[in-house]
Amino acid sequence: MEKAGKFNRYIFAVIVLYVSWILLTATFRKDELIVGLIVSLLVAIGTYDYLSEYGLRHLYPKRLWYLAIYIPYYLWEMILANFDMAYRVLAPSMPIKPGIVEVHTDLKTDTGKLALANSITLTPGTLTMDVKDDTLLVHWIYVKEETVEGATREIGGRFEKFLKEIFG
Amino acid sequence: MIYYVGAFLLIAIGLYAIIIKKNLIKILIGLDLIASGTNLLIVSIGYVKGGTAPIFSKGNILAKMMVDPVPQALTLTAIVIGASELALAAAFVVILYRHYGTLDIKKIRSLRW
Amino acid sequence: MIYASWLLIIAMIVLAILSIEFKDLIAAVVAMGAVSLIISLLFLFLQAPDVAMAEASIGAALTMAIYIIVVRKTERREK
Amino acid sequence: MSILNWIYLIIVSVGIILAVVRMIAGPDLTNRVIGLDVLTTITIALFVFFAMIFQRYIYIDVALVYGLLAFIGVLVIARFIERGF
Amino acid sequence: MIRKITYGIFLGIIVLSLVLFFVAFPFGKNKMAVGKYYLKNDIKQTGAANVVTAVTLDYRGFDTLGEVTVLFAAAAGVAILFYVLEEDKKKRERQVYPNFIVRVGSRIIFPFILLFGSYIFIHGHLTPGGGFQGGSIIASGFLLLYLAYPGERVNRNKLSIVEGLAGITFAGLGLWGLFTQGNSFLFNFLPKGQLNMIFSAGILPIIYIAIGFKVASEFAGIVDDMMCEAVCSGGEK
Amino acid sequence: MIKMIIGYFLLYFGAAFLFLGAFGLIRLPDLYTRMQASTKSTTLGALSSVLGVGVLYPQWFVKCLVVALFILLTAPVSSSALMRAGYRTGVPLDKRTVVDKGKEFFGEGEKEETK
Repeated sequence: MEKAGKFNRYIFAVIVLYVSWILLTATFRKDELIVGLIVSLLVAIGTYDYLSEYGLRHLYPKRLWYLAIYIPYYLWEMILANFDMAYRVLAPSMPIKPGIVEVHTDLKTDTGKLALANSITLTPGTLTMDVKDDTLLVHWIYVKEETVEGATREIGGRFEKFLKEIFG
Repeated sequence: MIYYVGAFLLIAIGLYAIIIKKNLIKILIGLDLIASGTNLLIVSIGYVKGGTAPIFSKGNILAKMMVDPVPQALTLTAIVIGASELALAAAFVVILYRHYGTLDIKKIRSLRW
Repeated sequence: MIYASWLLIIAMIVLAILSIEFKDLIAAVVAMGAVSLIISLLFLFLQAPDVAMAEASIGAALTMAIYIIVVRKTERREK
Repeated sequence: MSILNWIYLIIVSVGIILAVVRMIAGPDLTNRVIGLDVLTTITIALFVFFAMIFQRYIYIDVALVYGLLAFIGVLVIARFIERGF
Repeated sequence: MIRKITYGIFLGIIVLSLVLFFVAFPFGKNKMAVGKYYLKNDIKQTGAANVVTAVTLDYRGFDTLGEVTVLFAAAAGVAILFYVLEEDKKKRERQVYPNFIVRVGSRIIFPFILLFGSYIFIHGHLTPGGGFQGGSIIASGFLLLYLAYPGERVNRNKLSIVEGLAGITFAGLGLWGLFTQGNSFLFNFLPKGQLNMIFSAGILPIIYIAIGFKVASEFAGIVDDMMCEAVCSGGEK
Repeated sequence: MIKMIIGYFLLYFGAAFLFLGAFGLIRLPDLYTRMQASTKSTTLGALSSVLGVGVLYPQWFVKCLVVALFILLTAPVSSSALMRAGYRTGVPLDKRTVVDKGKEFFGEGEKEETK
C-alpha cells in the first residue's frame, strides 16, 4: 500500500482529533463543538505527518466493521490472560517455563505491526520485546512450541486474520 | 494533622540531604524535597474540614463549603517555578562537573565549609 | 476517608528517605518520582485539584528527565 | 455503601505496600522501575476512585494527565539504561 | 562534626515550628481572611468558575506576569550556561536506537498529547488546570519526540517567535486594560458571559492560552538545551 | 440497583487484579516474568476499576472511557522499552528458562556492557 496524499492524511487527522475532543469534553454544546473544530484544525497542521501514513483509507466501512468485532474479542482475550496469570502467580508450585521466542508476521504496515505487538503484550503469557522487519521477539511465560512456525501459529495466528483486514 | 507532620518530615529529610550529603545531585534532590514539603504545608494550611475544591461547576456547589483558594494559587505557580529553578541548578552542576571532574563537594574547593 | 492518607504519608516518608540513601543515583531519582506521585495524590485529598494537576504534569516526566540528563552528563554512582 | 468503599481501599493499599517493598528490595535498577510503574497504575485507579468519593466530576482530569504522561518517565529511564538518548 | 551540630540546630527549629503550627494554625479550621472575599465576589467580578484561576490571573495577575518573567529568565540562563560550555572532548559511547514499538507508538500518541494540552489550557477557567499545566503537558510531548527520534531537533526560531508573541499578548492585554478602560493593569474589559460556558470570564481564557504557549515553549527550549549534546552528536545506524 | 451490582463487581474485579499484579511482583523469580505479571494485571485492574466508577455514575462514563483508552494505549510502549533495556544490559534470566533466541535476534556483537 503506497502512502496517501498530504490532504488526505490531514483530513484523517482532523477527524480523529475532533472525535477525541468530543470524547474529552463529553458534551454536544455548540460552543464546545466550535472551539473543538478550531483546535483540531490547528493541531492537525503540525501533526498530520505523525498520526498516519494511509489517511482516509483507515476509515473504509469494512475495516471499521472488523474493528468493531475485534475489540470485544481483544477484551475477552485480555480477561482470559489475566486469569491465566492469576493461576500461575497464586499456584503454590508456580507452573512457569519462561523463554524468549521469535514470531513471524505477514503484516506489512507499521500501524498493523504495532497493533499486533500491543495485542500480544496484553494477552495470555506473552510480552513483545522488539520488532525488526517482520520478526517479533516475544517473551513467553509458558513455552509450548520452540520453533518459529509453532510459536507463530500459537501466539500471533489468532489476531493476524483480524488485523490483516483492519490495517491491510 | 498528619499532613503537618508529613510536610515537616519532608523538610527535615531534605535539610539532612543538603547539610550532610557530599554529592551535588543528592543536594539537588534534597532541594526538591524541601520544595515539595513546603508546597504540601502551604496547601494543608488552607484546608477546611469537609470542604470541597473552589470551583463552581454544575450542581449545587456553594461558596461556604469551599477551601481557601489563595494558598492553592500560590502553590500552583511555585511548582512551575521550582521545576525551572531545578533546571538552572542542574545546568550549574554540569558546569561544575566539567570544570572539576568530580561531584564531591569536598573536592570542589570553594564549596567546602 | 481521611485515614487513607496515613498510609500514603508513611510510604512517602519511606520513599523520601530511600531517595537520599540510595548509592545509585538513578534509583534515587526513581524514588523521587514516586514521592512526587504520592504528593500529587495528597493534594487531591486536600481538595486542590489544580495543584495536583500541576504536580502531575511537571513531576511525571519533566523533572525526571532533567535529573537523568544531569546524571548522564556526569557520573552515576555516589562514592 | 461506605463499607464497600473501605474494603476496596484496603485491597488497593496492600498493593501499594507491595509495590513499595519491591522498590526497596529490588536487586537492580530495572526491578525498581517496575515498582514505579505498578505504583503509577494503581494511583490512576485511585484518582478516579477518589473523584467518586468526593462526588466531583472534574477531578477525573488529573487521572487523565497521569494516564497520558506516566509512561514517559519510565521511557526516559529505559532509554538511559540502554545508553540511548 | 560541625555539619551534624548545624543539622541538630535546624532540626530543633523544625520541631519547634511544628509545635507552633499546631497551636497557631489548627488543621481543618476555617482561617480565611482574603479568601472569603474572593469566594464571595468571584462570580460577580470575574465570571470564572474556577476561583483559583480568578485569583491567579485577575486578583493577582501582576504577580503572574512577574513569575512568567522568572520562568523566562531561568530558561535563558540554562541556554546561556550550555552555550558557553566547550565541547566535550571525551569520546561518546555508541548510541542505541529506540525500538520499533517506541518509535511508532510515540508517533501515534504525540498528537493526542498536544490535543490534551490544548484542552487543559482552553478549559482553565472551568475545570482544574490552565496554562501552566497545559504548557508542561505539551513540553512533555516534545520530550517524547526527543526520546523516540534522537537526532531530530525542534526549530528554535519558531519556538522563540511563539514565546515572544505569547509574552506580547499577555503584556498587551494588560496595558490595553490600563490605558483605555478602567485604570488598573489587566483590567477585565470583555463581557463576563454566562457561568460554566467556554466563552466567559472576559480576558482570562485568552491570557491563559498565552501563558500556555509561553510555558510550553520555555520548557521545550530547556529540554532542547539539555538534550542537545546527547542528541545532536548523532550515532550510527 | 442492577447498576450498583455491576459497578461494584467491576470495582472489586479491578482491585483484585491490582493486588495480584503487585503480588506477582513480589513472588515471581526474575525481571521478565515480573514484568509480565505487572503489565497485564495492573492494566486490566485499572481499566476495570475506572469503568466500574463509570458504571456507578453513568454521566461520567465517557470520561472514564477516555482514561481507560489512554491506559490501554500507553501501557505496552513503556513495558517493551524497559524489557528490551533490561535484556540488553544483561539482567539474568531465571534458571528455569528453556529457550533464548534474543542473542541471534540482536546479534552477538551488539550486546551492551553494563556498568
